[in-house]
Amino acid sequence: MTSTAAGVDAGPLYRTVRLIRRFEERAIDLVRAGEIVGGIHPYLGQEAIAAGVCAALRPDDLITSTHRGHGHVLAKGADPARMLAELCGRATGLNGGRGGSMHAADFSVGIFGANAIVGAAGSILTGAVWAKRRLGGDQVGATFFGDGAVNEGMLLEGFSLAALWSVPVVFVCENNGYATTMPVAQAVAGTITGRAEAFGIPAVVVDGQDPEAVRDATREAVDAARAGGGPRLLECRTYRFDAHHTFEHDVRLDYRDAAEVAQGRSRDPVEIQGARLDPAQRAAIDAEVEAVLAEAVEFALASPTPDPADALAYLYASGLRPRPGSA
Amino acid sequence: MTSTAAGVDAGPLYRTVRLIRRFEERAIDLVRAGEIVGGIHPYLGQEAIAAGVCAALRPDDLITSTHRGHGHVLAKGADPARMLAELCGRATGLNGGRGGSMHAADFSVGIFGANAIVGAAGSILTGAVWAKRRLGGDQVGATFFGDGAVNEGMLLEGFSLAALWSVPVVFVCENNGYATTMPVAQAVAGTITGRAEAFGIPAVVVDGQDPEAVRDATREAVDAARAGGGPRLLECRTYRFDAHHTFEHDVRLDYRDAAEVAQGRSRDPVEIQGARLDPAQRAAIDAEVEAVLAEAVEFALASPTPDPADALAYLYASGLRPRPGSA
Amino acid sequence: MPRLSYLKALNRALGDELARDPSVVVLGEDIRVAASNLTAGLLKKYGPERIIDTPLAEQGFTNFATGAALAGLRPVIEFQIPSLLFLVFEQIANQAHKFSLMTGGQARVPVTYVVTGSGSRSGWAGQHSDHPYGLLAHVGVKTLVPATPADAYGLLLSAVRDDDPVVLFAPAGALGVRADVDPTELAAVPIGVGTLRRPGDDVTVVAVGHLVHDALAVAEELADQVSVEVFDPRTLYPFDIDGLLASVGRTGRLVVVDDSNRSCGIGAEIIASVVERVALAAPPRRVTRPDGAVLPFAAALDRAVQPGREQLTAAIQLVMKG
Amino acid sequence: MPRLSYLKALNRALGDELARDPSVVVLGEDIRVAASNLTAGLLKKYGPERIIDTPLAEQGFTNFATGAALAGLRPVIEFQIPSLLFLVFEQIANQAHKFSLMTGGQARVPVTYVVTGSGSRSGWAGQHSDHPYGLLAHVGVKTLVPATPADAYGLLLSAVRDDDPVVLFAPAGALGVRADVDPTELAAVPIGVGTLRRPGDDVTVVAVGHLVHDALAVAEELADQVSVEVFDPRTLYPFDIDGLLASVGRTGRLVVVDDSNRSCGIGAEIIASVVERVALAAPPRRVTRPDGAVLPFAAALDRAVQPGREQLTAAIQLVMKG
Ligand SMILES: Cc1ncc(C[n+]2csc(CCOP(=O)(O)OP(=O)(O)O)c2C)c(N)n1
Ligand SMILES: Cc1ncc(C[n+]2csc(CCOP(=O)(O)OP(=O)(O)O)c2C)c(N)n1
Ligand SMILES: [Mg+2]
Ligand SMILES: [Mg+2]
Repeated sequence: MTSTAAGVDAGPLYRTVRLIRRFEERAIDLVRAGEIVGGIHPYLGQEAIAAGVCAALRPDDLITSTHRGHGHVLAKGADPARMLAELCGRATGLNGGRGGSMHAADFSVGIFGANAIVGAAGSILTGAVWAKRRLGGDQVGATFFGDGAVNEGMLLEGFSLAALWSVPVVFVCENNGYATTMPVAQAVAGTITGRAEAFGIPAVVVDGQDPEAVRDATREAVDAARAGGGPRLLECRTYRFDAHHTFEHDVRLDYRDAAEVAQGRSRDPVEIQGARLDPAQRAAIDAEVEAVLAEAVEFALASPTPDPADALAYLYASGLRPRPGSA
Repeated sequence: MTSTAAGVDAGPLYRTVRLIRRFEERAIDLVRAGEIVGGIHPYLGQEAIAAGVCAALRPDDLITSTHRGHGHVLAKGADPARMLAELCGRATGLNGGRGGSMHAADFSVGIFGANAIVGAAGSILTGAVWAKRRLGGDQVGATFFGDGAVNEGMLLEGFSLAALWSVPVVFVCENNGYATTMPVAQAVAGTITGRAEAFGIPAVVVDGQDPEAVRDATREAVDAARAGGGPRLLECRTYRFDAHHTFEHDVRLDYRDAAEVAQGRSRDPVEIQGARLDPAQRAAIDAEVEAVLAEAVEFALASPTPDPADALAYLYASGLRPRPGSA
Repeated sequence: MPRLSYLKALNRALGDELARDPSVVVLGEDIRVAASNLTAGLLKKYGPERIIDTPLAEQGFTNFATGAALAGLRPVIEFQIPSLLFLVFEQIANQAHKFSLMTGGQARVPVTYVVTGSGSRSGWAGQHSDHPYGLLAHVGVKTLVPATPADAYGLLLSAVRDDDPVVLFAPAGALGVRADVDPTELAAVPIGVGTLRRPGDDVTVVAVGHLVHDALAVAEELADQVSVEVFDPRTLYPFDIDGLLASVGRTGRLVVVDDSNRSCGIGAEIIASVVERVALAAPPRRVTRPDGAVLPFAAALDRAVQPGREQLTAAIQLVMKG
Repeated sequence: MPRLSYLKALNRALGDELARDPSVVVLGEDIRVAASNLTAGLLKKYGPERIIDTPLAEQGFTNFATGAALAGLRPVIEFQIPSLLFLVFEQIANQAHKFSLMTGGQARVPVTYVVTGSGSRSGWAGQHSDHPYGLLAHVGVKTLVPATPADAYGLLLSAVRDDDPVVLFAPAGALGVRADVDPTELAAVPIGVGTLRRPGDDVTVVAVGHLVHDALAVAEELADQVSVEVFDPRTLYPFDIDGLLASVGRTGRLVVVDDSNRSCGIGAEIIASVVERVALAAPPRRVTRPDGAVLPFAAALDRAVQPGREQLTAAIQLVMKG
């Protein structure tokens, strides 16, 4: 465990993991209440990764996210209220209610979108970072994906392009042990780090439950990448505390036993980081987070839903108006 | 160089490389003569690989081939006359004139098709071998592909499935230095063997100009695979003596200099293997090959072209007759 | 008679084929635990050698299934989401579909692809809500979209037994449909044969998949104004044009309702195929998704982009006037 | 006036856009040596930073281009063969096309995809001879198929400048077309606007891509029997239905000739869009590839599967009788 002067920089990381934790819990409540349609893929248990990675990025650095993306979006600096409004399908949401949980994006803070297709975003982020540098910037990028994604050829093509063209991308694999119900040991031939190394990409295994360990590993990777060292991969070992998707709250799928889940939940990133704060500081942050989220929920639920007449607004950036489906 | 009792088993391998060499030279003549439409991707210079790999396979073992596939098809035992008829678009061709150079197949001798999509065949062959074993056989398979193909995600997915499910497949990479005009050093991040090793697949580099070296390496891989050891990869280092495709005979593309080509051509698999025979034996084989090819050319050119009325024969295995394009 | 759900019917068909033919194997993501319920109970009965969970490598395992089919098996693949067909389009359209012709009849590729829950699932948003059956029909891969439990059963049976690649779309909007079905009457439904769901005199409505039920509801609603015949093609490719012409020949009017994008969709195909052959009493109409549709997340927007009963009603009324 | 070939026109358009706009970059296989000639001379002029040879990783570099576009560049991708669009279908239809709507207008994806040599190239056989423009039109990606050098130039210009993904098909059968062109008159051709290639009174023939030239030839051949109007849509999506209706409104008869598969093809779309709006004097006709066509290798078979002048002539005669 990396040591920090307690209460000095432990606070911001704690705030982020706590914010994500409580955001997800509120979001699950809103799924149950029918305010979030379609359910969500909860990020519970993996908060240290989003928090640690984004703490090592600059505001103008870029990320892409996944179907399990709320943590990344919050950690990179999107407004929790507009994020929640997005999940509730409101016009005030980050995407105007057009994207929802799996497509939340905020280009103003470098969030180039969550992506619902496993393995797709790696090359997108690589191209985006490459372009930023072409245009004179010195941004780096981080792209999140799961242990399931490393089996997608298109992700490996992203490794290849980033390595070949020395694009400063940090590939962040969140190995939570399962792709939906598929255990990583039955799905991944070889190793995850080995897949990056095959392309000449340095790769390390990181404790994905410890926000500071993730942050420190990311810093190293980011510094190297920004200095021209090309891409890096971090395999963050973690555990998904809750369901693959909230539909599992209703339909029991039998793939992890109770002992394993209990073991997995025993290393809680919120507790790990919380223990680095003095109790008063922690309580103050907790209270502040509750206030932020209370306001976020209120904002989201009070916001208008978009007008169905505008259902195809933004379909074409050029303004082309599509022909309707009936006339 | 592996030693062989000269003239004992050097002969068959020599015959194969010589057959491929002369077949390709005749095929190029037929392209020039307008008898082969659409041109070909000559296999000249790479003959040792097809010959060596197929020498280590049983007749009922399976292969898939590539756009540069004539050598594989001949080495695996297809009839040169029917192969040439296929290239000439004749009804007597292996595929009844429906496939041509890039799709030649002969399922009766385990040739599950050349494939015109780079990187596609690896998973097809893996599935085919897996199925054969499910059905009680003990076949293994070899799938050929180039140095360009290792950048295709779908090929890497094939590595993954073969490794995961321990399918006895030999992945044969013919590294001829270029994907069309793209030099391997600019296209392949990391190494080719490393890409296999990333999935836990043992991989070796082989002298792809020496038929016996290829055969011996393949034997080892096949034996291990057949015994349940899962897939292997051979990276056969070779050099393409001629054009990427015969269109280059008309259009000069500037990507390899004369010195490099001369250097590459200096290690000729036909000469390397030929030197292992006594001159009389070699001359006898040469003469026999010429006779076979003379007959093949005659057969091909004398064969009828398929009837355009049957243009869509075989479109559906179930016999569904497609609606015509005009009526 | 027992009630049978659409999803259960698919599950039963798969189980029956696994029992009947040892060369049938099932591949897909999360099929051991039967996340979608398509494969419920099958792991226990047929074991992990035939109910095979794949890693997330759709292109790889689609080609793998093609190879297995070439070598003599009959793989069934489940895709969890419709856009995975985009991802494996090369593997289906350019490989599986083409092997038979390209090899001059040496090869057959009996693979069935099942999309359990195609179209919108409400709230799954832009990348999970497509209905790309028209793409398969265009390239000429057999394309089935059953509307009822009995057809779901019977068409999946036929798909598995067919010697060509077949895609079966199970629309999310149909998965919950239940019907009284005599189990002994469940049988294979031939590919390429449509069926009249409701007789009528004034206008033929062709409805695809779950929209068959909407079309029937609209027909009832309008019963005192107009006599609507509802034709369910069941198979989009090959399309039962003769069956449809028999209906349109009588009614002289045509409306197509289909939950896919308008341009080059199955609606266009149906209209073109009809007007090439018979003269209509009024211009035909399509009720579809808009051109190039991407489903927005917000519930009301998601619904607004899909064809519904109101638009169908309006189209029928228009055609009756025209 | 100097003669300009179609391929040279594309090359010039690309060069002009590279010169005009520093955010334009070109990605593709073998484009430095300009294997297809699309990029001839461009490496020397613009360097390897803007003329970028990719490894064989089409899905990767297509998404890479999407990312680069999101970040402010205007990538142009060359695909050497049409079936590569199958391979990257998810990346175009499900990613590039959907970003704008899904992000609520935060993002734009100005990427141009050029297929140099679509359709049959005679002898390239089953996996290299497709004409999948209908697939792009169905998902709603802007789809251009220029027929002449001036349009090749002008549409490529518009594609590169457009803020959405655009696919431009350059049919193999058109690459060699040459025309007298005043270089000073080369200009952007707007997306979505068709053009009358030949006026006529009796029947409107809509011809796509290289078939425009065949349609013109057939029209001349038939000139003393029937007055054929030839409409070149130039853009298949969005389709210039108003332009076409103006023509069909006059002639009252319609034939579509298009080198793609019949079911759910652009021919179906054109016929459906017309008959929804105007009554025809005779049943319309399509001349297309057959359903599900796979091009066989042998030259005569390859030709037999593509629509040709004979079939077009027959269709025109049929429509004139009908
Ligand atoms: C290409 C693709 N295949 C399948 C799916 C369906 N799916 C969504 S999430 C998921 C599991 C992903 O596992 P992993 O990458 O480990 O991420 P995790 O869910 O564990 O965070 C699957 C199969 C998809 N969205 N995209
Ligand atoms: C997926 C795919 N991309 C591109 C092409 C066009 N193409 C055909 S062969 C070739 C080069 C292949 O290089 P390599 O794999 O090294 O094989 P080689 O030609 O050297 O034998 C290319 C780019 C194709 N057929 N398929
Ligand atoms: Mg996971
Ligand atoms: Mg090569």
